Amino acid sequence: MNKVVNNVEEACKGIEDGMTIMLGGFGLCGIPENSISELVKKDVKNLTCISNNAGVDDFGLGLLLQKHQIKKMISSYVGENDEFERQMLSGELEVDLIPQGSLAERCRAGGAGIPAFFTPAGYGTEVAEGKEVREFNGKPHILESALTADFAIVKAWKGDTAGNLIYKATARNFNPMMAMAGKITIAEVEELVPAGELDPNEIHTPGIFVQRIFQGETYEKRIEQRTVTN
Amino acid sequence: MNKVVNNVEEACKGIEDGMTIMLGGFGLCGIPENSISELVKKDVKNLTCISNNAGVDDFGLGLLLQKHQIKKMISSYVGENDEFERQMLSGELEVDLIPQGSLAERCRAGGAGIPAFFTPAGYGTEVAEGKEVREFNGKPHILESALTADFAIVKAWKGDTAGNLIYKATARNFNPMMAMAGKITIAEVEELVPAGELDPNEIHTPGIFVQRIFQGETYEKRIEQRTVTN
Amino acid sequence: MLSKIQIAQRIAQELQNGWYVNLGIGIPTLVANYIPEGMEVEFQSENGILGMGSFPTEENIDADLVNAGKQTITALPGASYFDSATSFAMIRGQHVQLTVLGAMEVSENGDIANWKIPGKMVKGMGGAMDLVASAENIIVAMMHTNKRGESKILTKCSLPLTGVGCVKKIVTNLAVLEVVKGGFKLLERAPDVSVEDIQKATEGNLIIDGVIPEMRF
Amino acid sequence: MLSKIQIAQRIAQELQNGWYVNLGIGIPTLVANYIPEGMEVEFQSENGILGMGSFPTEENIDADLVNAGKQTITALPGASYFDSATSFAMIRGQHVQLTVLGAMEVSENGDIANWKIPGKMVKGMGGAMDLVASAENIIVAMMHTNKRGESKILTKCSLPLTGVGCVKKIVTNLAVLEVVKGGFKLLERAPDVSVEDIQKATEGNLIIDGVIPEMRF
Repeated sequence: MNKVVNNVEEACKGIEDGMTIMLGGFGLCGIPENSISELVKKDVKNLTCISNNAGVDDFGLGLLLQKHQIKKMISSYVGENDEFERQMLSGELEVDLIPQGSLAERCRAGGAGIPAFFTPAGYGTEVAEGKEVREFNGKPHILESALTADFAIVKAWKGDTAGNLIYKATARNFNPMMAMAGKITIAEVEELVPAGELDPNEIHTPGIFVQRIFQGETYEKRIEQRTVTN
Repeated sequence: MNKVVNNVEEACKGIEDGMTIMLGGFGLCGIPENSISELVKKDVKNLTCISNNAGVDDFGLGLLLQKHQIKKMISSYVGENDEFERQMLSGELEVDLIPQGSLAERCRAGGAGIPAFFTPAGYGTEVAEGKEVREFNGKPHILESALTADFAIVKAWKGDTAGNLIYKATARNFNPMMAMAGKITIAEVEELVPAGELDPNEIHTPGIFVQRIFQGETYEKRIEQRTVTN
Repeated sequence: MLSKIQIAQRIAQELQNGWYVNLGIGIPTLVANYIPEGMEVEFQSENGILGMGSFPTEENIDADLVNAGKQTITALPGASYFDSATSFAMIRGQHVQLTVLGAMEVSENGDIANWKIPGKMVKGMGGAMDLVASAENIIVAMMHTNKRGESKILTKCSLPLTGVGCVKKIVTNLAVLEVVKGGFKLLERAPDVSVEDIQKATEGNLIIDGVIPEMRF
Repeated sequence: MLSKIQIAQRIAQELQNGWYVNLGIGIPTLVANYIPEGMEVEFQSENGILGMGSFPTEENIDADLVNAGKQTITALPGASYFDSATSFAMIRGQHVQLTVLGAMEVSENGDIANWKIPGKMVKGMGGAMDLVASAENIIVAMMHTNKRGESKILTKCSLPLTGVGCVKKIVTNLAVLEVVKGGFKLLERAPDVSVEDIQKATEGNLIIDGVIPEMRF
């Protein structure tokens, strides 16, 4: 099953104004850098982006924010971005904040055909407003629904032509669940190998979840908090 | 974090009459052979066993059935076992049949703190009796609840002293979810190595889910359907 | 009348390039042997493998590598292994394009019964209920009638259901049927089987529209 | 009065052998530096690592290996990486024995507010709502009063809540408090801080039962 596309342009074909896009990554770690650049270049507008974070001013989703391409962000934490703050406070940008674990589970549910599930996270807070509350084992839970997207864009370390993916270290984060939840899932990888070269036992995202795969040209992998010991 | 116990006796300490036990495996593939033998030896009774299958007459959970140690089976498919059939038809054995995907997801939910979720599986069938039905996206779903157990017993290929597990091929099956859902999880492995020898990127079950680990003495790995090409 | 192998061959014609397919035990398993030339399809087995290959040679048998029928198998290049929750996430999440399975009965509205006969030993539904409730595209492979000659294509199922309103297409030893509003639309006849033969073997409402072509192989 | 480091040191005394621990950003992070001699605890970071080690050397920096604060880190022997759904399965499923986090306000019934100030830029709750709603054992590390000298230990939180009825213990620069029925039970005083000092800095109901010992380090 060959999922390889020639380049990032081909990978992002069909992404249009007004669509909902999921993007993997935690902070700037494990984000699909090449595809984000392509979205900037394509200049698609009015996007709803589902991503745990919103990048920084000049990298990651911040690049799309700069060009006002995002109508709505669905995230858990967005605190590293001045332009984001400006657009949010001015009302240009809609923001839907979701607890991180609920965000992860809602994406997984979307990919797994689970339309809704109960979680204790957010009970008694504004996150629970308008949501069904039910007690299980004496503890109140709220009903959360699945998230899906027109396109999911994920970034992996290694991938094969059949779309199988292996992530590296904590760059895995949201990528596997988002890969499951896209109607069309685009995977960009640091290293693309022929089917059969990856150990089937070590694959994190089976190829069935991936529709298009390509090797990214370059990866800057910018570090947000460079902390070292001496 | 050292989870190593000296042997199977120590691993199974505390398993008592009337408890609920989850056991990994699909058919005879990936079952905790050593721990099952120990349960036979311990002669604990009135067990509720959650396992996708019930073994065959003289192997796997069939060994516990022979000795009438199981009060109730929670499974998806139990068709390879004459003693099972006899006990079930005579009313000695309670049987709760659950669709395989719901069984897997209910175990995962139990381990993940999700008390209940909606699934389409079983709607309109006797599985749905007494369960809440709700429509999502025009399709009816039923509410299924989480499963947990006093002990979960899983079998892995490799494990380290910190309880991290790697399964082999399709012997993975139910083991990872059950490892999550046990109040105490016992892992038996073919090869036990020091912490640090397994690549953190290749671990299927993080050690946090495992309380006790040991290397099994021998593995028969009986094959149910030996099919070959010439 | 078709043999079991021919039923599998006819179903194989329904495959499309790039599809992931789950094959049930029995006739459905045979479909894997008749993938049209040049077509790429990948088989999922719900116990936890994508990219299932043929049976192993005697030397390559691995007890840790089996399919949903507990048969020893091999893995093709590009295969992956995963746990049961992920496997059914693929199924429930409609990532598998086609499910082929057997049935005891199918009804006019697409209900299927294939797991339980009251009074007989119940083996369990295994993954069948998840598969039928989830798949967008379900083909049933079965004999048109049971051993007593009674139709298995019914107005209403008499056996406990596995799923409701889910079957889209049926390939039997006599015919190819599509489940449509109001009944079973007859699409094709088996070689040397007449529309009347099919009508006689069908208890449910058979919709015959125009000339019914014979199946081609 | 305790320094931030001393607050972390005092919290480190609460650790138990074999615990998995999630440390929030700020003071909680410092707890990792004061694990009692001979004790084994393992740190979980909710972005997807168990067995988090110290910061890397300049040569060992890996952009793909960060903690929940987006800081570059290392992994200890026995570490594992996993996805965000599995990470919060650990948290929600109560596999993590202790969560330590900061707070803007805590109320008598254990409510916590630590994510949003109306009128100010909202950064988001990140994983805090999952952590507080799930953990069996939550310790809040914070200053007893805010910059304007107002108590953060309240009858009722004034800020939007992060979670309800979840905080069990609080370690501030002045005291160790336990959340019990009816209020905050004073367990320990910081060195050279009197019960009266603590009473003055506490808006919520402070329960003083017998002689209150001074913290020991």
